Amino acid sequence: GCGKKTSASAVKHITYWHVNAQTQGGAAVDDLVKKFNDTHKNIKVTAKYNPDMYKGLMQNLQSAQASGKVPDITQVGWAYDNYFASNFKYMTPTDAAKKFDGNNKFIDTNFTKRTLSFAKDSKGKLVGLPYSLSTPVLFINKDILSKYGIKEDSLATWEGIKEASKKIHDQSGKYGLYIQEPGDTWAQQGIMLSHGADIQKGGKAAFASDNGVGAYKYYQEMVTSKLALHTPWAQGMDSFVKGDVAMAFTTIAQTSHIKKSASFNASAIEAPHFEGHKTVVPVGGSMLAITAQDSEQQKAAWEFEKWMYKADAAVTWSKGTGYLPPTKVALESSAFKDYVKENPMLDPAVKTLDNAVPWTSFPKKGLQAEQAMIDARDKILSGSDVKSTLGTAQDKINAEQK
Amino acid sequence: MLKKKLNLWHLLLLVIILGSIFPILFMVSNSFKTLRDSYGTMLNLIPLRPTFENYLLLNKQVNLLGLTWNTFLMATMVTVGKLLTGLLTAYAFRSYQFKGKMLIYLIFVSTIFVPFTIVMIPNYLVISKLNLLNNIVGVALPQLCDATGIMIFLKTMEKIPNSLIDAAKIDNIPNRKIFFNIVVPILKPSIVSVGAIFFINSWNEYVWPTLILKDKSSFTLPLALQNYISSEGGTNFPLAMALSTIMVILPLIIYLIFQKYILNSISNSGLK
Amino acid sequence: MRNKNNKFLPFLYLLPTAILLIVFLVVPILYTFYLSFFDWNLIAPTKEFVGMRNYLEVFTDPVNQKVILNTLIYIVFLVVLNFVFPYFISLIVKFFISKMQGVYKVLFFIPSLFSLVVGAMVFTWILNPVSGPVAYILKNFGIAMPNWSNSGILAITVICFITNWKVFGYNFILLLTGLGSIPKNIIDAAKVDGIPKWRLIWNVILPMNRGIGIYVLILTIVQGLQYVFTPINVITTGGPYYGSSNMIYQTYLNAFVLYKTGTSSALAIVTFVIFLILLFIEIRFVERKAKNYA
Amino acid sequence: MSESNATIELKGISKKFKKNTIIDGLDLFVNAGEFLVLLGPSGCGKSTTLRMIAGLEEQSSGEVLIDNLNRNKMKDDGHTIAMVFQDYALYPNMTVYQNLEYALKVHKVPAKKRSELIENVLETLNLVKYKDRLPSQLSGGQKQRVAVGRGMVKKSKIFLLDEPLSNIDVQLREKARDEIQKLHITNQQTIVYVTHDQLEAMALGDRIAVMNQGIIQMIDIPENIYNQPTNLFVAKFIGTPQINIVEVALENNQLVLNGTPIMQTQELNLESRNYYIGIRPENLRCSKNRQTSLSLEVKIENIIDYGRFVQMLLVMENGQHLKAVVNNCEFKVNEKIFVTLEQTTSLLFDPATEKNLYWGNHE
Amino acid sequence: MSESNATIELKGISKKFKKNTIIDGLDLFVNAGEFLVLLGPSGCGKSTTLRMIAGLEEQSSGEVLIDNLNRNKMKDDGHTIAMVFQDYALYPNMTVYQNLEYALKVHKVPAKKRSELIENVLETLNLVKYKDRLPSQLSGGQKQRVAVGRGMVKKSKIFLLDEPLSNIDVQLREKARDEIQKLHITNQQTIVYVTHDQLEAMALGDRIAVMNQGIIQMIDIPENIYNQPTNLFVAKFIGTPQINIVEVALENNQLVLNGTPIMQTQELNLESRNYYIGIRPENLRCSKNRQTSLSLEVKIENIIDYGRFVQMLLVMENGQHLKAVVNNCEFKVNEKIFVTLEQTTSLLFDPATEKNLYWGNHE
Ligand SMILES: Nc1ncnc2c1ncn2[C@@H]1O[C@H](COP(=O)(O)OP(=O)(O)OP(=O)(O)O)[C@@H](O)[C@H]1O
Ligand SMILES: Nc1ncnc2c1ncn2[C@@H]1O[C@H](COP(=O)(O)OP(=O)(O)OP(=O)(O)O)[C@@H](O)[C@H]1O
Ligand SMILES: O=P(O)(O)OC[C@H](O)CO
Ligand SMILES: [Mg+2]
Ligand SMILES: [Mg+2]
Repeated sequence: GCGKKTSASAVKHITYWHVNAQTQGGAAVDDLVKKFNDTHKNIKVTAKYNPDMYKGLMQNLQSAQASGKVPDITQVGWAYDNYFASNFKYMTPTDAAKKFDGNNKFIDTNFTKRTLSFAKDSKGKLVGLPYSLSTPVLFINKDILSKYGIKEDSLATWEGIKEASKKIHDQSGKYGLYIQEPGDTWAQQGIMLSHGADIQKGGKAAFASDNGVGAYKYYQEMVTSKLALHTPWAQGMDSFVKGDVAMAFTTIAQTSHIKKSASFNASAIEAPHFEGHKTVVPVGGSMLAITAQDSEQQKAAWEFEKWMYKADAAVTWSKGTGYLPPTKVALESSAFKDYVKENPMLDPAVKTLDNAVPWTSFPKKGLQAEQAMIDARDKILSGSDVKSTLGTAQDKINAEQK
Repeated sequence: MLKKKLNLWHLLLLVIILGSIFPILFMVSNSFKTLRDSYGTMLNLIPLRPTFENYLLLNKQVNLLGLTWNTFLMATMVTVGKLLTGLLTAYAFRSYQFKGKMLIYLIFVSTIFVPFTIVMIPNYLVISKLNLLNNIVGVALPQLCDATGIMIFLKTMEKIPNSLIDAAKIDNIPNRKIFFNIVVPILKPSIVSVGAIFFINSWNEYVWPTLILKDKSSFTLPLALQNYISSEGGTNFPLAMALSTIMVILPLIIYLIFQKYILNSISNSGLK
Repeated sequence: MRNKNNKFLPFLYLLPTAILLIVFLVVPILYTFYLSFFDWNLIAPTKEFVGMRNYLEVFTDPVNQKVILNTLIYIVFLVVLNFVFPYFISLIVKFFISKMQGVYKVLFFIPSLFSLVVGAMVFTWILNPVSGPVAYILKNFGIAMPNWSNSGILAITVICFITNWKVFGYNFILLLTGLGSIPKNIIDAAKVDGIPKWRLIWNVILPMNRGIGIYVLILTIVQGLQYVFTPINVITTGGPYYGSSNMIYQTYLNAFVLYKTGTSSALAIVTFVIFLILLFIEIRFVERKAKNYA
Repeated sequence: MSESNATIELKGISKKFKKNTIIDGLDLFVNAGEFLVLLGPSGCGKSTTLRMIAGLEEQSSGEVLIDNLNRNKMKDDGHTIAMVFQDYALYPNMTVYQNLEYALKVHKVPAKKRSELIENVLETLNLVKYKDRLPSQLSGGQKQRVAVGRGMVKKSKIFLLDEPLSNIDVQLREKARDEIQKLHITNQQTIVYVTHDQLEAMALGDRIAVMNQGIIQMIDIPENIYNQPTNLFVAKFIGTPQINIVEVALENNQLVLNGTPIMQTQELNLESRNYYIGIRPENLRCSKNRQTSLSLEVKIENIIDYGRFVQMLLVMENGQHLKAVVNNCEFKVNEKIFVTLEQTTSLLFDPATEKNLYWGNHE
Repeated sequence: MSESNATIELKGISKKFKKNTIIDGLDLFVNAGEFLVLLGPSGCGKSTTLRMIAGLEEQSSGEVLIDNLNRNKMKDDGHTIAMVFQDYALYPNMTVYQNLEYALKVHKVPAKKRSELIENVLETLNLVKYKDRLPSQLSGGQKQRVAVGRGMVKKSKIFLLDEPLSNIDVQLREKARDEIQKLHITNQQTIVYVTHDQLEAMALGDRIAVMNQGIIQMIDIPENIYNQPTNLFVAKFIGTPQINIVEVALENNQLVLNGTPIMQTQELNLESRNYYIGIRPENLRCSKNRQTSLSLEVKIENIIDYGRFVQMLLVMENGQHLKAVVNNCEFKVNEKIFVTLEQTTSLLFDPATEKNLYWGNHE
């Protein structure tokens, strides 16, 4: 752009990387970006969709960094929090607020302490601003449940779920439960946490405790006795939607898909816990991080970011994706409240948010650590001994944390 | 006795045809169902309530024309490139004697054996240095030559009698003209069939374009498919199937037009 | 008549190909080879030299060992499904039926027009062990479909079947055309001598068609291992516990999921070496004729 | 030796490919132990006929009988018929020895007997030193001998050969021909031998069947085929240079060519109309001077000395050409000479039916 | 018409393929306007020689001169030489007309002149009605004519033809031969014509060069080639059935075959040692009764009646065979007859050098 300096320098072009496919809020992103561009003549945002979720985005970011053409603002999945922080150049929201606003007001007024804690790295530094929030919930097929006389409130505990599953399985041959099995152990961590286990303690993996082992033993037994279905995520959800599985423990982000495809009476309830423990789940979703290098670009990115957190923008986003809005204002806005009323399945997630903790992300070789936990899950579900498997995984992770 | 045996073989072949065609019918039929129906009436090959909804929605959500155009352009570039380099290389091998010919030929052939994972990262870096990210040229560039093409063309050319080239040499026809006026027309059947295969493969390409094309406006059809396969948001199967159906239209047309060539000269042209 | 620049002309013709190959193939391979001696995550400013450690890991790490074993299983399955099976069918079509050959050819080829992404998607639906059409149909007969995604070997089988769906027609045509170039009179001669067909096929036809046979066989292995990448990625992501991963997918996993470029590069190089051994076989048997061009 | 020889009979055979009728109502009987040559121009249906006898091609209608048994109902153990294919059809992956051995092995001939039979044939055909070579390592002539050997070794009742010498040069061909003849004398198989080479046909056949367009034009011993062809086609097809054909009119008991009488026909009982006279080049009597009042004056347009004989191209006054063959030539190009046609060495054809009229002697 | 004809001269040409010497020190001079036939067995180097003249193959040593100019230094505009390839080498993607036109078009012959030339050739070769067909739609004979036509249309000084008729059957071949001869008479190009067919060679050549193993054995007019071959190879290669060769000893001014004198040699000036006698089958005089004291008694082993002539296989007392050709045969198989060899029709060869000794008359 050397030719026409006057107009070119007036308009800042920034790119925004996201993971939202058409089935998952892609349209909402397009909508928001268009609105922003229409109202901000001096900034032009281009949104780029990255397939294969946060992992795919991280791959692309990796290659982009290697080639020197990074985006200006990007979504970062929680699981990549530490990895992102230690490998990429970014501007913290705190720095941005200080540099462009001169104060921290924006951050303080919009986010609760708890919410902000999700976006901190292992050293306690705020890497980005929380953008989408999710929690696991228990989706239920009310038709099946009522057919076998199962009460919803009996499903508040994992023990209750087991009993219900047994009933269903014995009488119909169908599976009682499906727990999501993606390329992470987010949901499984939620089960362990709700059994009083810790995933990490003092920067070290600690999930191989008795509580952790107990939770996994429960899970393993459900699978081996055919009460729970063990299959990749997409197939598991298909089975739930088709009515072959009565309950699905998965992210709230599946809401709109379930609503559109299920021909039974579907509903959602809060994530269960084990008897004698309370529900604790890792939060899902992503934050927005500024990766722009040039100060002008950073400024434009910050401006766009702040606009995205405006209540109606956040609610639009929420409606499009099924995620919960990240800011206090939006969460309490009447627009969102009306929305939840129309979509009662969202309600349990909103409630669970109060019991959410940051998603464990190990500071060193975090990706390998996550992989070790996935490997452990897969091994246990194929029947290997819970205690030793978890122990090995824990040792492996800790060996790399030194 | 003899007749009975024949029927049994036909039965086996029929089973294979059913096996290969059923998934396609399944795909097409589901593209005319709503999401809910596709879950509810999966086994019905003929939709109970056929709907164009998916196609209309697709048309609204993505720029079908643009996607098709991108895919077409990319596949055309790749095809033309592979054909040209293949023909030129094969012609050089066919018509000239020079030192190290066998070695060069072997190096060329061995490229078939390079797993794509080995070159993925470095090639990505080269393309981005060339400022060709988000550009279908960047997708096409590293694929402009292909050892399979070289092999097939060489083997077809070996079947052209020497005397034909000699006859032209006696008449003092320049090399360039021998190539374009005599060799290329003779190779037409293999050019068409190999070209069609190149085009179809390139049209369906997935992994490499995923790395290079990030911008929706530069997407090819298979990449757009990713919009509808999401683990998080759930896969919208009917929409994906509608897009798949649209995706196969052009390859199918090409196949139907050049079917004779393709079926008779994939290997007729060589490979032996 | 004699062209002055004759000596350079062939190299001029070879130039475009050569440049493309050097830039996009030779240099990248060398670079990958270089990377295989380092520990690096693709973006860190420094690479740590580790000597042969990455190679050691390829052969000693139990996961990698499992993946190498899987790769062998894939090879066996691919050879059976994508080579032996189409070969058998092409023999049937060529020698055991007289009518409808054209129809079979046309129809068998159609799946090759589809993208494997589409194939993988459709098949995950169709083969959903609990809720897919096949499972429902089997259930009607009282058969419970095994939950194939829980078993490495079954997952590999299903993935191989998916590539078989796409590749069968193409390989079938290749092999059939190869058989077509066998002179008819040899078959007639055998007929007059009262030689049973399968015997003739085994003793004469297969040996005669060996060139294209080996070509397709090697293509089946080399391309097959890369073809299965897409269904693995879409359906199992290598699971359960690397049960369906192969060396190609593992290379990708190490590079782009775990960002272990060193291990990934070492795996890639080892894969390449295996392929080169196959190439050597191909040269011995198929390219033999090309030798007189040396 | 073959246990006994077999007869071959084709009864009203027709063969259609799609809509083209290639052969239409063909009848043929081959005696046990006979050497029959099928002779005809390219594409006339020789191979098709042979293939029907071998059972490789199904006739569209009619019957093929082998020893009075229907070919299709026969259980062939591979011993009844042997066939040599025009283009060898050797198994390329087997050595010469293995090629000869294969059928015997498949049919479980004991190893000892097998090797005896094969060694024998290899010797007869002078192939012993090539026995371990692959077909690709043999010259054309050697391949052909292997192909014949593969047929021989079976000692079948019937031996079919489809232009087995067509790819071989003249010198080798002569030798091969002699060998095949010797073979027939010792083995006495029933042989059907296809060729388009008339010299070969004349040299080998007990009888020759001349085919054209799927019809057997004449079947007889070689002398009769050459000297008494039943029709114009046979007359023209046999003999090089070709027979001379001139159109004449019968006027006043004389055959008249363009107004010039060339032959007396007093004793014959013929209608007065137009005829064709056929006379072979070697039967034209040439002389410097007029021999009889019926001699024709011609000019020599061209003389080719082939060494053993000399061929002259003669032109008549009306511009028509005649070819003459003489052993020694005392004439020069452009010289005018006289030719005489004699009734005993000439043939008379009906222009309409093209049939030989045998000067009215037999019908 | 060609502007003027050119001479061709090969001086000490050798040709090696890798380590095989195919041609070694070949000298050949072709006169302007001459029709030279290169005759020899398969693989003897005929095509290679022709290709070196055409400049398609580089000689390993020696010089090729066209009109006294070095072939390789010549600037060829594509007009000097035309060549017809053994396997037609027609451009399969071009019609007959386009095949003839292509070279002219590339060399920018004006459209009008082009079409004139082509129409002319098409007419000469009887190809007018096929002019829009592709080669694949032509029969073998038609293709061959197009190949010749493509050579003709260039009106080059030199016309090289490599076995242009080898793929055609006897009848057609005779016709094509006549046409080529007519062509030569009108155009008077310098023609080198390769064949392995001796009849063709005799019919066409002004002179014939007989080649074997890369060496020209003899170059002369056809009559001399047949009647006075310089050596055993030429004698054997020319003539069918092959010349009879018998080994004899000169004893007391008589040639003696196995103790039986067969010829007087009084007037000759020859050493007393062993010789080969060559006598062509048609020159053996056969009779029922002994003609002279030198007649040999033989038994008839086999008689083949070829119609125009009869060939007899004779066996001498010592088991050696002779072949005789007679026009009419009054003999029977197994009959004993007498043959007489005459010096005037016999050839004498030196067994060591295999050279013709011309009865000592010329050396
Ligand atoms: N499979 C076929 N389909 C159609 N036409 C055929 C087929 N086989 C042979 N013909 C035709 O039948 C006719 C006779 O063929 P055949 O092979 O018997 O001839 P031939 O006498 O053996 O000739 P040649 O001397 O050239 O071998 C030919 O015109 C040929 O084109
Ligand atoms: N490119 C080559 N490499 C090696 N040897 C060759 C080559 N071309 C020809 N020859 C050999 O040179 C010899 C002469 O070949 P040439 O083609 O001149 O024979 P020819 O007399 O034309 O035979 P024919 O009558 O069979 O056509 C043959 O033995 C042949 O094998
Ligand atoms: O709630 P989401 O969509 O951010 O996903 C949570 C976990 O990543 C699911 O794998
Ligand atoms: Mg035939
Ligand atoms: Mg030759």
